[in-house]
Amino acid sequence: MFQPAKSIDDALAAVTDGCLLVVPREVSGVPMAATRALIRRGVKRLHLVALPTSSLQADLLIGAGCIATLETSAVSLGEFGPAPRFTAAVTSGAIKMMDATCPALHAALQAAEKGVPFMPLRGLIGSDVLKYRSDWKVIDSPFGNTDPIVLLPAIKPDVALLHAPMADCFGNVWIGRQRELATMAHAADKTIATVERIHDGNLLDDPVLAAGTLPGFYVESITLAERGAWPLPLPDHYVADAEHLAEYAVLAATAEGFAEYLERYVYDKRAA
Amino acid sequence: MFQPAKSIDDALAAVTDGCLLVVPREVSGVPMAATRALIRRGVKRLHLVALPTSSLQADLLIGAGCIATLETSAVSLGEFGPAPRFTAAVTSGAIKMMDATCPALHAALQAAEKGVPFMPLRGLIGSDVLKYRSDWKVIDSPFGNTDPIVLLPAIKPDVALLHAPMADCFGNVWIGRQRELATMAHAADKTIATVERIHDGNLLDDPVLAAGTLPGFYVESITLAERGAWPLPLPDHYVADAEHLAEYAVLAATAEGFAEYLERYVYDKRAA
Amino acid sequence: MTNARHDFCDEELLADVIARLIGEVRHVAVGNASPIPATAALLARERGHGKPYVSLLQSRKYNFFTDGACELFDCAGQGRIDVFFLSGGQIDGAGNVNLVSTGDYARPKVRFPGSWGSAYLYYVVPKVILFRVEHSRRTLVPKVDFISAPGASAKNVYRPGGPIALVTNRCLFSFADGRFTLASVHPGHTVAEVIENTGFDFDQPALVPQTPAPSPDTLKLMRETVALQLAEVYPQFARQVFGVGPATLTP
Amino acid sequence: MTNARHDFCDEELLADVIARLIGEVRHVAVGNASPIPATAALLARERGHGKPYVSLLQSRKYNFFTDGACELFDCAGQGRIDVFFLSGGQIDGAGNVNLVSTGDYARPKVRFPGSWGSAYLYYVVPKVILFRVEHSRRTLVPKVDFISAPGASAKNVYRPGGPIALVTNRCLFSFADGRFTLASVHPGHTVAEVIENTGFDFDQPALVPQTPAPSPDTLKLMRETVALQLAEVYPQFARQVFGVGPATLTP
Repeated sequence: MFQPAKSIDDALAAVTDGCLLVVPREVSGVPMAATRALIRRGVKRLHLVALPTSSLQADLLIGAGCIATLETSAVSLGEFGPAPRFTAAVTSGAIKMMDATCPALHAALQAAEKGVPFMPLRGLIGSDVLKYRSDWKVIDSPFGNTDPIVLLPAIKPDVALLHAPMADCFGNVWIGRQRELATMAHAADKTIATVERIHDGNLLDDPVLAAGTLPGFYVESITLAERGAWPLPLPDHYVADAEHLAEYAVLAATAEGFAEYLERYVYDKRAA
Repeated sequence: MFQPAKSIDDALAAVTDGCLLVVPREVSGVPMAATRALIRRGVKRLHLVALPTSSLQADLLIGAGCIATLETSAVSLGEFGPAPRFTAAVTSGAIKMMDATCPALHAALQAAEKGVPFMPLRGLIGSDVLKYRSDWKVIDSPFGNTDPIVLLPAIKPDVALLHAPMADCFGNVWIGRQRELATMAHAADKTIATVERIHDGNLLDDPVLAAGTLPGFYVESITLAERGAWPLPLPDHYVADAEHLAEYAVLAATAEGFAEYLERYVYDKRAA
Repeated sequence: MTNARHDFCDEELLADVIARLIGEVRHVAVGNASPIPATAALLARERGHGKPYVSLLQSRKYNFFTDGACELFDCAGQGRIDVFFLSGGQIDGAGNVNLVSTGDYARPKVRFPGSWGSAYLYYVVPKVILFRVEHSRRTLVPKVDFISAPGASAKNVYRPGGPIALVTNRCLFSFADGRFTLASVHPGHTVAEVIENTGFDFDQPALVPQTPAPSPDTLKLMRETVALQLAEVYPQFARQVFGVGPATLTP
Repeated sequence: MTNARHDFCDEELLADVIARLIGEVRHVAVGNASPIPATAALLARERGHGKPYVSLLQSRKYNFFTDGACELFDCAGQGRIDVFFLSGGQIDGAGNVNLVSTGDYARPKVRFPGSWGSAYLYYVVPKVILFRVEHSRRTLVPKVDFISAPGASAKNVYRPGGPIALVTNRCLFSFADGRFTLASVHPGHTVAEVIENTGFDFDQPALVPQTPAPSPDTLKLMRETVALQLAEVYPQFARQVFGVGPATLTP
């Protein structure tokens, strides 16, 4: 019933130039091997939604010129400092930035998951986050008495791209506590997953494993990618490669250094 | 940190007369032992929300005179036929019926879970379900062009009452795939759980078990109740007691027979 | 062969009719207590060599949902459920279904269980197949007393879904533009009998075809393969109709 | 002892100040890259014998969430988070925080990471403690260039939460009615220095008290118990400030 991808490049065919791509936050399983493959292929003009924030992944895609629009709540390398390519691209106006706040992105994906045109959210009123989002509306809640509330339009990604600990040969993907990965898959037209390993048997046959499983019904393709989140962490499996991230922060501080990083760690397939 | 309940009656103290109580559908773990305890205590005037439907539990509570208002999408004994006490109470006007449709109840609980005053839902327009729900509003979606959509006010239960396979001594409850039990707990002021067994250790320490766990943070009390869903099924643990349900369907067909059922299976503590 | 004895039972005929209505789709969902639609869905999947996905909501084995009770409705809202089945205590000529009550809603004559998910799924599932075995003026009425879900909606109402057909023990109606049309009469039944027992007006062609009997291959597939799958969810039905026990036993 | 050498470091003083601000609550959540607020929250929990619940969002061990990335925000929306911490590239006298950029938003001079959850949590968490170690006219400005989240809202705006205080390396400001008031100056610092280095106007009492030094018991608790818990999430910080390694090693 389910066809595993022959190669990561085949798997990523659905990520076309200009498509709306949603990816998860750093601790939820960031598909870095797939991200490097997209950069090697030279994908262009992506509208990237980082749910709700990003770190190295967004910075790499921006620096490599793959991003036209970035919709997220924050991009940072955390203890390794600001995200240099993100900062440079926003200050120079090289990308269109759609600043959000974390729960607004969750709500907008949940709207698509539920097949409704919008979701309401508290907060936001009086902030410049709202001021610069002409696509967000404020209504007077019909259940209140002059009670303004923000409505967020649904975000329906073309593709959800994620990395998870394991999948089975029926296309089921074990995501554990990272429930937003299910929301991404439900909201997106297609879902592409890379995984650390293939589980022997059907994940849905065991009630305990099933509780943390995204059904294959929602999954377009699965590709084996060991340490596929490297140099970022995969919780409960491996930690971040701090040394590498520190090196990235130094190199990416300049356009030249960033180009050198791409050569060494992205274009050189052996390191992919 | 967590105090397990001394008895099921202590555990149910939070279910006061007239409170808004939410309970799950038949396949999600219905707390029948707790329901019998409530009937023995003689709880009154409950506003019962059955998410999204009910079977024996609602019929028993209605027949025992515990319910003032019932908000649900359907009550039926399934292959054992109509729910006799529900049918009698609605046709005689003995309870206030708030007819809903399944996804509307899920959305209304999710509104409370998310701290928003309402949630939108497609469908419903032109139905008599909507016509008789003056608490539901129709607005013109600000993202459409004369696109009417229904808004459902949040349902914030005083108490969520559920039965699950296991809990640990930290108050964590393993709910598996029955995610609506988490929504109920998030939406409710207090959550009371009965469980088949106590898990040795902390459910949150194991990533696989944690994926199906409702954190103790949301849980007011836990009581051990082996076969606590009897005579209803607990998926992956035991099936429905078909013989008993058939007997119920016969007895509950008349007020006298129902009284006899209560005597035999509810008031007689040995059978509780 | 209308008056001849058949080598198939009504359930087999109806399942075959419904399987044809399902057609080429990705995902068919079947609600609780619907053994004949479940038979049809599993038959369609056998013919499609594993496609469409079939979700039997009552089953663990034939049900992939892991996100709780709302996933079915979210899935439908995403446009990921192509076919669903609804019945009704009353169904009228406009395709309105009543799952709530007869008489005055405040003081009903007869109370049914309730609307279930109909007031949502009827709007968003592209192919909703109405299924009501009892074909009588009691069930097929001029106008339902309570609209759990309407057969059609105003143009500006979001409605990608709705009814495409009504299957009864006597015939098959197709549904389009807010009206039923008699599509075929089942073997052993007549147009006159259908008119006699239908409470609402419907269109009909000059010559009403007879519902084709299930082919030998179809009967073989149902009795030898589908019956065993069905036995997990509907053991009684599988035993009564196909004379088989749970899938672990071979007939 | 303002000019005397202290037997505690700044981090210990600030954690003690914040722990007092937390007070008697049920649940304190601490965001990423906030070792001093995390120290304060764990200190408060030790003093409360296991209460309040402390959620360190960066930690697996001190984080009970199992419902994905949105659970933190849902939890806050339910009114189940009592204390949260926010910082800002800029903070102004009205309590507005700026986590986005300076200069023109379309072509910023300096770009910060972004607003994170501030545009929601600042509204719904009852006690938001602003924490910015660098106390200068660069960080504490008359008016922020971009309002990630406002310090106050109109009466009809749903706002159960907001700022209660601002803690810096020089002093503690309380916040009420849309303005900061100088509550105490840390040992080794002066009111004149605070005025000199603050870009916004604030109120102050006739006599500004000195921030009390951490008690010996508090220092003992931080150094011997809290430090070991902290080491799981902030190993570098725990080593630098308390000279301890991960919890598996005993000092």
